Amino acid sequence: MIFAGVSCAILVTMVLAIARAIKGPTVYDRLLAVNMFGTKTALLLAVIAFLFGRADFLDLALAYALINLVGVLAVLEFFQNRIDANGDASGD
Amino acid sequence: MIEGLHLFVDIVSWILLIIGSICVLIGGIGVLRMPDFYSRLHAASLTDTMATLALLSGMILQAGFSLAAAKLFAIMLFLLLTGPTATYALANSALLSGYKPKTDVLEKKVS
Amino acid sequence: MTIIFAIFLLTMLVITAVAIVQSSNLFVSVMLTSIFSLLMSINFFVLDAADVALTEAAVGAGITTVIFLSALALTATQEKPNSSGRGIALVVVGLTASLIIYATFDKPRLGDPNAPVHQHVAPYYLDNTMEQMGFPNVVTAVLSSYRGYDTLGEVFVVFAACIGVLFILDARTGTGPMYVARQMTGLRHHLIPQVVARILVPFIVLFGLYVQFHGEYGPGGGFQAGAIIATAFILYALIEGEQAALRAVPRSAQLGLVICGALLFGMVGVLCMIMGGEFLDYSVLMENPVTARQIGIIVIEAGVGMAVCGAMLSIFHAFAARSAGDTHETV
Amino acid sequence: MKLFEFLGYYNYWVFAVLLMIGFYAVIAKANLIKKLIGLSLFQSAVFLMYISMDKVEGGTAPIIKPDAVDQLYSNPLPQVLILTAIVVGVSTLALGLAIVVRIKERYGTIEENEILDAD
Repeated sequence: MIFAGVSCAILVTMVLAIARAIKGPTVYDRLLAVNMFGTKTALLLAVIAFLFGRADFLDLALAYALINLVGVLAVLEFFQNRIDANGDASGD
Repeated sequence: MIEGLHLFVDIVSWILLIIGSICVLIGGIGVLRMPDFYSRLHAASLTDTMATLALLSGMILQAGFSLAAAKLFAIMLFLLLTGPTATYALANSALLSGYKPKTDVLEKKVS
Repeated sequence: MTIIFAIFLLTMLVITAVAIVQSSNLFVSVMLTSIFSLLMSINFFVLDAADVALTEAAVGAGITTVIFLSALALTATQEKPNSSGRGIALVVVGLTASLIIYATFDKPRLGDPNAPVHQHVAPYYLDNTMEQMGFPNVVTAVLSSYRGYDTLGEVFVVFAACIGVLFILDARTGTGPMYVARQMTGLRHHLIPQVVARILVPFIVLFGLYVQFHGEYGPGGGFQAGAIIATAFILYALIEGEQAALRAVPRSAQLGLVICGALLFGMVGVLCMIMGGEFLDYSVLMENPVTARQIGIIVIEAGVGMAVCGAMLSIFHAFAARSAGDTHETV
Repeated sequence: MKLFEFLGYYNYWVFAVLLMIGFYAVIAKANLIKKLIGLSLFQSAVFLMYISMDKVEGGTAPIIKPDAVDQLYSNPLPQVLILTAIVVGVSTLALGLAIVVRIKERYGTIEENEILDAD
C-alpha cells in the first residue's frame, strides 16, 4: 500500500513538472523540467515494478537511469551552438 | 528475534519511503513555484538526490537480499551520478549564455 | 489501481500533445516530445507490455531527441505564424474524432479477457512457447520464431531507411575536407559532464549487451539492445566530438554492422532451407529441436541488434556531420 | 462498477484524441518539421491503441512464470508488432527529417506555402 502512496506522490510531481515545461519561460526552465521528468520516470517505473510484484522488470528503470542524460546533453550541445551562432542569449 | 528484526526493517523502509515521497513533492512544488531559473534548479536537485536516495534505499530494504536489490542499487548509483551532472550542466550553460540570477526578490525581502 | 494510473497518465499525454502542437518554438516542441515519449513508456508498462516499454525507453530517451535536434540545428527553430485553413482543419479533425469515439463503443472494454483479439493465435503462443522454445519470454519467441518473417521485413525496412538517409544527406565514406566534421563546440566547457559520461559509456554498452542476451528471459532483445548501444556511442560523440567518435567507430564499420546484421538474419533462414527445413524454421539446425531453436534465435537476435545499432549510428552521424561543418553545399 | 465499465473505454478515447491532434498538426501546420512531429504523434496514438488491446484484466506481461498456476498473460502479438514498429518509426522519421534538411538547403525555408511560392 505504501508503494501506491509513493507512486501517487511521484505522479503529482510529474504533473507539476509538465506544468513547468509548458509554462517555460526560458528554454532552460523547460529543459530542467524535462530532465526532472526523466529521473521521476525512472523512480516511478521502479516503484510500479514493486507495486505489481514483478521485480524482474527493474531493467526499464535502469535503462532510464543510464540514458536519461543523453537527451539533456544533446540539447545543451545543439542549443549552445545556436546561441553562439545567433549571438543572443534569450533563447526564446 | 527474527520477527522483531523484520518489523524494524519494515519500519525503517517505510520511514525512508515517506521521506522520499515528501522530498519528491516538495521538489515538484518548488519547481513550479520558485521565482527564477536558478532557484527552480535548486528545488529540482532536491528530487534528484535526497528523494532518489531515500526512495531507492527504502525499496532495497523491502527487496531484501536479492537480484532486485542489486538492480535497485545500480539504479540509485546511476541516478545519483547523472542527476547532479545534468543539473550542473544546465546551470553552467545557462550562466555561460549570460542568463543572470534574479536578485531583486531577495533584496526586496531584506530591505 | 491500474485504471486510476491509466487515467492520470493518459490525461497528461493529451495535455502534452496539445502543448506540442500549440507551441510555435520547435525546440520547445521537441523537448515536450521527449516528455511525451517518457509518458508513453510508462503507459506501455502499466498496460503490461514490458518489452514495448523498454523499446520506447531505449529509442525515445536518446535517439529520437538527438535526431530531431540535429535536424533543427540544420533548419529553423521558429515556426512562422500561419493561420490559413485552420478552421476547416479543426472542423475535420473534430468530426473525425467524434466519429472514432462513437465507434469505440462497439469495442470490447479494456482488459476484457473474452475480446476477439485474445481468441485467435495468442493462446497457442502462450501455451507452447515454454515447450517449443524452452525460454519464458513469449514476445521474443513470437518476434524471432513464430513471426520471424515480419521481423526480417522490419529489419530490411530499417536497413532501407538508413541507406535512404545516407543517400539524401550525401554522407559518403570519403575523407575529403568537406566530409570531415568540425569539432562540436557545445560541451567543450563542461568538464564534469565529460568525466561522468566517460564513466557512463561502458556501462551503457554493458547494459545493452545484457538486454541483448537476456532477452529470452526478461524484457529485451535485439531491437532494444541495438538502440541502447547506439545511444552509448551517440553519447560518446556528444562529449568527445564527431571526429573522435568516427575514429572509434568509422563509417565503414557502421555500414558493415547494418549489412552484416541484415545478412546474418537472412543467412540463417537460407541455412535452414539448406538443412532441409523451411525458411527460418530453426528446428532443423541441430538434433534437438529446442536447442536448435534457441541457437537460431540467439543468432538472429544478434543480427537484429547489429543492424539496428549500425542503422541508428549511421543516421546520427549523417545528421551530425552535416550540422558540424557543412558549407560545401552549393546547390 | 458501472463507472469503471465506462472508464474502460478511456484508452480508446485518448487514442482518438491523440490521433486527431497529430492529424491536425499534419494538415493545418505549414512548417514541415511540425508536420513530422504531428506524424509521430499520430504514430504513437496507433501504438497506444494496439497496446490497449493486448491488456487482460488480472494478467501480467507475457514472460511466463514457471511456478505460477492459472496465471493470465497479456497478448504477446500486438506487443511484437508495436515493438518493431517503434524502431521502424524512428528510422522513417529520420528519413523524413533528412528530406526536410535537403528542402531547407534548396529553398532556404521549411514553410510549405513559401516553398510552393518559390516553385
